Amino acid sequence: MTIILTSLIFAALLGAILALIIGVAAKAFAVESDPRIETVTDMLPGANCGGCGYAGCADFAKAIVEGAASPSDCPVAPAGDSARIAEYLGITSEQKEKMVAVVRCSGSISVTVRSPYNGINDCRSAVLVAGGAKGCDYGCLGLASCARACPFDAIEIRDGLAVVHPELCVGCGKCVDICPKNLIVLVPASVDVHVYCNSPEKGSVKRKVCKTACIACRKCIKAADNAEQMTVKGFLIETNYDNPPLSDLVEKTGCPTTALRLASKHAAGEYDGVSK
Amino acid sequence: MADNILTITIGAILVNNFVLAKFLGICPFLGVSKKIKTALGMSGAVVFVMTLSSLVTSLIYKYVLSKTFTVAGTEINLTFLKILVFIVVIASLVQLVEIILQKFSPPLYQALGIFLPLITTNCAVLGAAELSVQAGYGVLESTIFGFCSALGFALALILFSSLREKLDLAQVPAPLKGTAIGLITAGILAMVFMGFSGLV
Amino acid sequence: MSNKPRKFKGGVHPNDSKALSASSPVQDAPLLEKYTVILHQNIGAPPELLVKKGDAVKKGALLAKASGFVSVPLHAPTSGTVTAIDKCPGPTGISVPSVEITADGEDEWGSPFEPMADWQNAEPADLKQRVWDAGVVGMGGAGFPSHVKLSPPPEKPIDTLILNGAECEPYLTADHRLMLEQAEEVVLGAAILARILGLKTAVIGVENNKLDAIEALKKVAANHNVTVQGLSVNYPQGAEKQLIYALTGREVPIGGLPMAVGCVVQNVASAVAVADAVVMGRPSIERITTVTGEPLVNPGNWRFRIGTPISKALELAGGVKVQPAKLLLGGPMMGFAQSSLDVTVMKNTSGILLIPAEQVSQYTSEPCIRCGKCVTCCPMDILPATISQAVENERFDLAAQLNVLACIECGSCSYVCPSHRPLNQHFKRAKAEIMAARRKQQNK
Amino acid sequence: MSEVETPTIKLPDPTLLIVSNSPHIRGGETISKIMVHVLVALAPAVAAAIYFFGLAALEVMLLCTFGCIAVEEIWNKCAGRKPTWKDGSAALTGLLLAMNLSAGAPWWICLLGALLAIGLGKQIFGGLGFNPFNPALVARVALLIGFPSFMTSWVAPQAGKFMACDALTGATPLGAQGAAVASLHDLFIGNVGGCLGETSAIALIIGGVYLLIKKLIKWQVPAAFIGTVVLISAVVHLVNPEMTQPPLYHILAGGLLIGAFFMATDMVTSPMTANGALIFGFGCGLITSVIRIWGGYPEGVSFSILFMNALTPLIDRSTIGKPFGYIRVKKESE
Repeated sequence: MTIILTSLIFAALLGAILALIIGVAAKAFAVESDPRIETVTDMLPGANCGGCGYAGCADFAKAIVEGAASPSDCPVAPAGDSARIAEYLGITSEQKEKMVAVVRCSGSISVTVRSPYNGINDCRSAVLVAGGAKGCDYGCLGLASCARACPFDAIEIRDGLAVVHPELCVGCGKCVDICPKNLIVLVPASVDVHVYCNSPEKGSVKRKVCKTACIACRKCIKAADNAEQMTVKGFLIETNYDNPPLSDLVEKTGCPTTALRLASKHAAGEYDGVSK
Repeated sequence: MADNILTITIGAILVNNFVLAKFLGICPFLGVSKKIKTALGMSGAVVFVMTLSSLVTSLIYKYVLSKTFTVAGTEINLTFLKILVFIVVIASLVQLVEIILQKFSPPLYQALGIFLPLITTNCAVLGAAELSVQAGYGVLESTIFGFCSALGFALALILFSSLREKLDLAQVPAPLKGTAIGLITAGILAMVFMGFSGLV
Repeated sequence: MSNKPRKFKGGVHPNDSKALSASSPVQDAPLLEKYTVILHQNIGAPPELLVKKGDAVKKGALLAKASGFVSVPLHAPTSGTVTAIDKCPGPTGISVPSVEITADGEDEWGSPFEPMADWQNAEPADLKQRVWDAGVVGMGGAGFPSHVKLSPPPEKPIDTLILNGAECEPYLTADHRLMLEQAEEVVLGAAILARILGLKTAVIGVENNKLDAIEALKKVAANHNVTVQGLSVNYPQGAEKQLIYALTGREVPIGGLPMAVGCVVQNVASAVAVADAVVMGRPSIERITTVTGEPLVNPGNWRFRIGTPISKALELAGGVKVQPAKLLLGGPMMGFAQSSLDVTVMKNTSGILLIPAEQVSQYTSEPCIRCGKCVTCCPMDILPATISQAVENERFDLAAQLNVLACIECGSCSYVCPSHRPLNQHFKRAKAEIMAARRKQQNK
Repeated sequence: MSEVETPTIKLPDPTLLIVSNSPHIRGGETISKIMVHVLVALAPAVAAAIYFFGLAALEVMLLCTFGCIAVEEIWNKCAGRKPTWKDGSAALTGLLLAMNLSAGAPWWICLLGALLAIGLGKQIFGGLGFNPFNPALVARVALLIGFPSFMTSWVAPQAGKFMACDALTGATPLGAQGAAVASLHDLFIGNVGGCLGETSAIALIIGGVYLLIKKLIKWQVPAAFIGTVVLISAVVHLVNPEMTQPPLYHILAGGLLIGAFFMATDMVTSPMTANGALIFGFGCGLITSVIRIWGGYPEGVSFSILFMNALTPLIDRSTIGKPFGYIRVKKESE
C-alpha cells in the first residue's frame, strides 16, 4: 500500500514542479492568436488555388475573420459554404455571379501561319523568342502554360490552340495572369457569344496570317438586336458583357471568318478547321 | 562497463545512427526534411531537448528511481515509474522549447508547425534516455550519448533534407513525388550507413 | 592601364569561321528605291515622329526627334518622299512602327548640322550635344544611346575610355574591316570621345585573331595619344564586363553599369559614327554589316543605310546556294533568329547571317547530366545547370538566389551543353519573371 | 561597282526559317559521345578481366549490360517515354555493375543487380541526371548486404586459360592476412582474386589517364580520393604496421582505382564545382580508409562514394561561390 502512496506523491510532486516552471515561462513569453481562423479554414474548400487573391485558404480565412474579405470572394466554394461561414461569423455576404474564362483566339495551327519554333515548350518562355514565332503577334501559342496552370483541368490544347471548357471552369482566374498574350478574360457564364480574336491590326494584315481573325466587317453589329450589344475597338469587335447579345446572334450574323462563335460549340470543336 | 567517450560518440553518430540504423524518430525525419532551413531548426530543437532530457532523466534515475527507500517499514523501489517520468520530463522540456521558439523566432515556429510539439512523442528522444539507462551509463556518459545521438539525428536530417531539395527539382514519376521518393532515398541512405557497422 | 591583359574565367572557343568574309573589303551598298526605317532603334524611349505621309525629306534630314534624355533622333537615309508611316516586322519578331521613304534618286545631303572643323578645342558639352543630335547609339548590338554613356553622374568619376574592337562573335568581320580600312576615323573618334569625357587617353581592345587590324590601328594611334591592346581570343571577350576586367582588372558589379567602376565602353563603329558627326557633320544613317554564312553565294561586308531590307542585302550577296536552317541578325551566339526577309537594317545590326542545317543548334532539352561543363565555361561564375533546373520547375525564387540576374546571356553554356538544353532561354525567362514580380511588388 | 543582275538569285524561303533563342550554333558534345568515351576507357579493364577470369567474366558483363538496357527500356515503355538506350548511360551502368561483381557471380545475381541499378538506382528518381546515388554502386551495396556469400565468392585468376570456371574462394588481397598477402607485382598486373574490375591496376590506370586526357572527369576527384587514402594509410602504417598495409598496396588492391576513376567521377552524382570535387574526393578517401582500417567490411570504396553522393547536394550548395562582380554589390545596392 505504501508503495502506491509514495509513487503517487512522487509523481504529483514532479508534475507540480514542472508545471510551475512551464506556467512561469508561459506568462513570460505569451503570444495570442484568434481561434476562429482555424474553424473558418476548415469550412473553406482547401484547394489553395488563390482565386480569392490570397496565398491560400488559411490566409483567406484570416482575411474573412478580420473583415478584409467576404466569404463569397471564394470562386470555388459552393454557395452553401460561403453562406454558412458568413452566418458563423455573423456577417452578411452577397451572392456573386458565376464567372467563366474564355481564350479570345481561334488561331489553331491549321488556320494560321507559324514559323518552326525550337525551344522550351511553354508559352511564357516562347513569347521571349520572336514573340512566339507566330504570324499573328497577338495570337495563342498553344504551348499549354494556361492548361498546366489550371487547377481544375478546364483548358484543353487542341491543334495548337487553348480551348476553355465552360462547364469545368470555376472562374478562379489563375489562367488569366499566366497567359503572356493576355488573351484570357473572365466573363459571366451566362454569356455564350464571344469574338475569338484579340488582334487590333487592320483586317487585311490579320487575314494574311490567320483565316479565322475578326476583320471588323460589322455584320454582327448589324444583325444584333441593338448595336450596343457588340462594341467596336478600332479594327476589332468585342461582345459587350454588360449588355450581352443572345445566343442566336451567331446564326443570324453568319460571320465570314467564324471569329464570332458560341463558347459551348467552340469547346465541342464544331468550328475546328472550318474557315471560309 | 562505461565505454570511453570516443566510442560512444562515433557509435551514436555513425555506426548505430538513431535514424538510419536504429530507425528511431522517422516521423519528424520525413515530416520536416522538405527544406534545409526547417531541418536545421528542427535539429537545433532536438539537440537541445535530447541533451537536456538525457541529463535530467539520468540524474532522476540515478538518485531516485534506482534507489530503494524504506518508508514506513517497507522497501520501495520506483524503477517501474521510469517510462512515465521520462515522458513527463521530455514533454515539459518540449513545451519550454515551444514557448521560447514562439517568442523568439515565430517563422521557425510556423515552419516546424505540428512537428515541434511532436518531439515529445519522438521515439528518438525517449529512446536516448532509455538506451542510456539500459547501457548503464553514468550521468556524464548518458548526456554525451544523448547529445551525440541528437547530432546523429541532425546529420541524417540535414543530409536528407539537402537530398530532398535536390529531388524537388527532379522529374520523379508522379505517384512517387514527395514522401514516397523520400522514403526510398532514406532506405538507400540507411543501406549506406550499414557500411559503418563494425566500426566500433 | 595594365599593359598585360588579364584572362577572365571561363569562355568558349567556337571556330570563328570569319575567313568567309574577312578578306573582302567593305563595299558601299547601291542606292535602293525604297527604305523602311524602323522608328525605335535605341534602348530607351522611342523618338517622336515629325514627318507625315507625303513630306519630302533630304538625306540626313530629321525624321523623328528624341522624346527624352534616354532617346535619340532618327534621320532619313536618303533624299525622297515619305510614302508610308506603317508597321514592318522587327528584328525581335514583333511588328514595329516604321517610316517608308521612296528615294528620288538625287541622294542629296540636307544634314541638320555643320561640320565642327576645330573640334580639338570645342567645348565637351557641344561635342556631346552633336553626338546626341547625330543619333549615335552603341553599334556593338545593344543600341544604348552613346550620349547617355558619355554623361556619367558627378559622383561617378570616369578615368578610362575603352573602345571595343574585340568582335568575339564568330562569322562577323564588320568591325575588323572597319578598323583596317578606317583606322584614322576610329582613332579620331576615340580622341573626340576622350575629350568629351575630359580624359587624355583611350585604349582600343582588339582580339589577337585580328593582328592586321591591330597593326593598322597602332600606326595612327600614336598621334591622338590612344593605345591599342591585343586581347586573348576567348568568346565572350567583347562583353562589356569581360572587356573591362581584361583591360583594367576591375569587376563591374551585378546589375551595375561600367561607369560604376570608372569606365566607359564604346564600340569602334560608334566611335567612327562620332567622328563622322563631328568632323564631317553627318548624322548616323549607315553602318557596316557582314552578310555571311556557308549557304551564301559570295559573303562579304557592305555599308548599308538604315532601312535596307534583308532581302536586298541577300541579293547583293548573290542569294543562297541551298536553303539555310536559320537567318540571324547579329552574331550566331547572341543574334536574333528571323522569320521574315522584310526586316530592315538598323543602327545596331552587326551581321546578317545564314546558318546551314548541319551547324544549327537543335534544342532537344535532354535531362541535365550535371557534367559541369557549363559551370566551368560561364564567364559570370554562376551555376547554369542548377538555375535551368530551377526554372524548369518554375522555382524563380531559387533562380534569383542563384544570381541568375548576373547572367549576360552570352550563350557559352548552351554552346557547350552536351544535353542541348536551351539554358539561355531558361535564364531569359527567369529574369523576365523575377523583374515582373519585382515590378508587381513595387506598385502594390 | 556595277551590280550584274544574275538571273537566278535564290532567296531563302522565310516560312522554313527556324526561330529559336540564341545561341544558334553549338559545340559537338553529346551525351552518347561522352558515354562512349567512358566505355572505351573501360576497355582495358574489360580485356584484363576476361584474360584473368576467362569467359565467365565475359558472361557476367554481357548479362549485366544487356540486363540494364532491358530494364531501362521496359521502364520507359511502362512510363510512356521514348527509348533512351541510345545515350549509352544504361550500358555504362551495366558494365560498371559487372565490374563490381566477381566472375563467379550466378546469372540471377547479375539480373537482380541490373534491376536494382537501373530501377532503384536511376529510373525511380526520374531517369538520367536526377539520381542522387551512383546506380552501379547502389546495386553492388544492396547485393553485398543481401547476398554476402555470393558476392564474396572470388574466383582465383587463371591467366590465359579461358575455360577455367571453377569458383575457388581465394580471399581478396584486402581481406588476406599474413602469408596470403599478394605481391605488389601480382596486384599491378591483376593476377589476384577479386571483382572483375578491381584486379588489374595497370588496365585501370590506362583507362583513368584516357579519361583525364579527354577531360571527361574532373581531375580533382581521383587526385583527392587516392591522395587521402595514401596519406591516411601511410600515417597508420607508420604508427603501427600490423594495422594496415603500406599505401602502395592500398592503391593497387581492392576497388580504389576503379572507384576513384570511374565510380566517384560519375558526373550525375558528383559535385559540379571544382572545389566541390576536391571536398568530394577527400571525403571518399577518408571514409574508405576508415572502413578499410577500422571498419567491419574489408572494402570501403562503395560505401564511401555513396555516402559522399548523399553529401553532394550539400557540397554543391556551399561551394557555389560568388558570381563575377559580386564584391561591390554589398556596398552599392544593399
